[in-house]
Amino acid sequence: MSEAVEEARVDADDGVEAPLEHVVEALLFLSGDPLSARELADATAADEEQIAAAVDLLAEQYAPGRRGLRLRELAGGFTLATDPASEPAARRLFSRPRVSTLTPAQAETLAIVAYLQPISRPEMTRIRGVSADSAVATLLERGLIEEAGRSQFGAVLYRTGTLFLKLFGLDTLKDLPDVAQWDPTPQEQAELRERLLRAGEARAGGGPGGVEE
Amino acid sequence: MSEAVEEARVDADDGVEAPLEHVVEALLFLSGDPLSARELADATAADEEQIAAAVDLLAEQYAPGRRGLRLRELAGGFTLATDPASEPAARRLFSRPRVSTLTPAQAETLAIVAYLQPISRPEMTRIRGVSADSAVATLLERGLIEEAGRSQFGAVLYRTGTLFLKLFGLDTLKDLPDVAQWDPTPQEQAELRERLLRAGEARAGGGPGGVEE
Amino acid sequence: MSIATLELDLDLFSGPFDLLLTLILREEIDLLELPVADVVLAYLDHLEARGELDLETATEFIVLIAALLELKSRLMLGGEDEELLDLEPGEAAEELLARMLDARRYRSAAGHLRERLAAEEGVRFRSVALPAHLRRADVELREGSQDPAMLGEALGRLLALPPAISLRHILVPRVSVAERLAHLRGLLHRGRFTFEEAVQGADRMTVAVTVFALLELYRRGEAVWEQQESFGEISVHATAPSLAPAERLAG
Repeated sequence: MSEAVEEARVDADDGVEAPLEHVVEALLFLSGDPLSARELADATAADEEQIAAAVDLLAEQYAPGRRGLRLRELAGGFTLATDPASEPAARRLFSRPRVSTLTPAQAETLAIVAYLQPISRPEMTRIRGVSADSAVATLLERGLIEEAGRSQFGAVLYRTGTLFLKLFGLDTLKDLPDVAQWDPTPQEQAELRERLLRAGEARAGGGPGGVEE
Repeated sequence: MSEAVEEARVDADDGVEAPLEHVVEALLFLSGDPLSARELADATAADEEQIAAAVDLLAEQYAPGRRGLRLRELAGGFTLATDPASEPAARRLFSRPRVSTLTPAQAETLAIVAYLQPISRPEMTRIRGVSADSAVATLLERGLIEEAGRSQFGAVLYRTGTLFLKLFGLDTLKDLPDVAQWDPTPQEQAELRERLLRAGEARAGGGPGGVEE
Repeated sequence: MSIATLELDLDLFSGPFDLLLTLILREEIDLLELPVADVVLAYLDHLEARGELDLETATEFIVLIAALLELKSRLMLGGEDEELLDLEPGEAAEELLARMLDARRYRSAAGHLRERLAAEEGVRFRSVALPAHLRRADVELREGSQDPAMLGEALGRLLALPPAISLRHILVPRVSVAERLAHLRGLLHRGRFTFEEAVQGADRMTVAVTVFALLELYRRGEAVWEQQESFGEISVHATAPSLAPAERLAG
């Protein structure tokens, strides 16, 4: 069967035959979550090579600007999504905004979960320096993070879910840039350390702050 | 404007312009219900004549056999639906019996209900140290737990149902295993509910800024 | 609102809170001269005016005030922090640097995430329920397929008490200034006492808070203290109620 990639067709039970890319398109339309090549292959009884060819064909048909929809590769699978150009009309029709934006506290908490998952709330708080409670509650409610069991000390752990990848346009967590890229250069770090050290010594050796007479 | 039907475009707020049929396609894709020409016209700020032209164009693109989806007119509106040829694949993908596994949060919540029933949601939350709301919703939906009246304070109480017993191969609730073998502090004498609440509160207190005195 | 924009009108300073912090860090305002309590009172006034408590800003405020208090207590205890600061300056610098890097990393990552989300603005996904005949047979659960032991285990985990959390890295006030004030006033009834006596057997935080309380007594003109030599004993005694603090200072 694999020699005939371009003609891969799916036999329906009732004898109707459809090109594989049509069937893949229909499945992507029906599914709420992105579908992986493996899932598509299982459902269509095709092999992954054939699925790849069908997806390529669809990607061409749904290339930006050609239709009102786009084929996206997100959260480890393929999915159909609207072209942003239709957003104003969608907002008028559904009167529900897509995702409201994140507050700085929510974004920071989400970043910590995304990079350090699974992670508990006390750990998030330690890194942020302020409570992560209300941010965690909101992120949970919006489905951006989810529970991921408990730590050995009994604290609930959290991780990001499929919705996070979908909404942020990521295929996998590996697509997130390395956090180290935001670190200051070694030279800047050395200067910073030097300054902190001087400040500490000044304070330690600075004598009484003029309180006693 | 109506003289230029073929060039009808929708201005997005941010200046992106898309051909009307793309926007209509996106709206039909998003909507679960058929959309009337009137609704489409309102959402896109086009007139019905322009909508009719856009729909004609889409009908052609989605003519039977050309894609995996079809444009259908029903209930006084338009809708996108899958081509019947993809039906067997869709059934394979979506109707296969899934090995239903409980998430850690669901297992935990189910255990609390099983051993302490009838029990209210606030109490489950106190024992878990975090909200049990979404786990309760899923367990209810799956028929593993059910409502069992209200507490004296008016909170809904929950208990396990017959499906629960069947799933776990139990004749009665008395067949639930004795917790003693998993008890980390077997020397404690207090009642199970009492001890669970105490541990839960200790965990919740260990949260952000959570400090034991 | 962010705590940064809290408007303050103090004797020493008038303007937004974040400017005050900046000036303190640049040492253009002497923290020793700033009554931190006045800042807290200004915030409480603000809360009262608003009529609601925003937990997020409240925590932010508490953290900032705690940091200010810690800084101030270190400044005040400058000469004798051998026993009060268990971190060497080098260690402290490393610790601070590590914390700054961590905070900076995830703040930057948060900025990146916000940009990503903005770039996806207007992308919508279809979330329409499957046609009835395709719905997953979710509850098609096989009888006896689940092990009841799983439930017992889950409950056993919930019975475990969490271990005590080490707080060595955080300074948490466990004693209030009010408590220490009452303590000092009690001692003042005797007319005179040494600081050593006042903090006998107390932990590091209590010592710091006691210094605050002492400072407060001094500000109110209830007590003065003297120290004969550097690192020497500090002796505290009550002032005559008629004397204003300024005169005491001059004397």
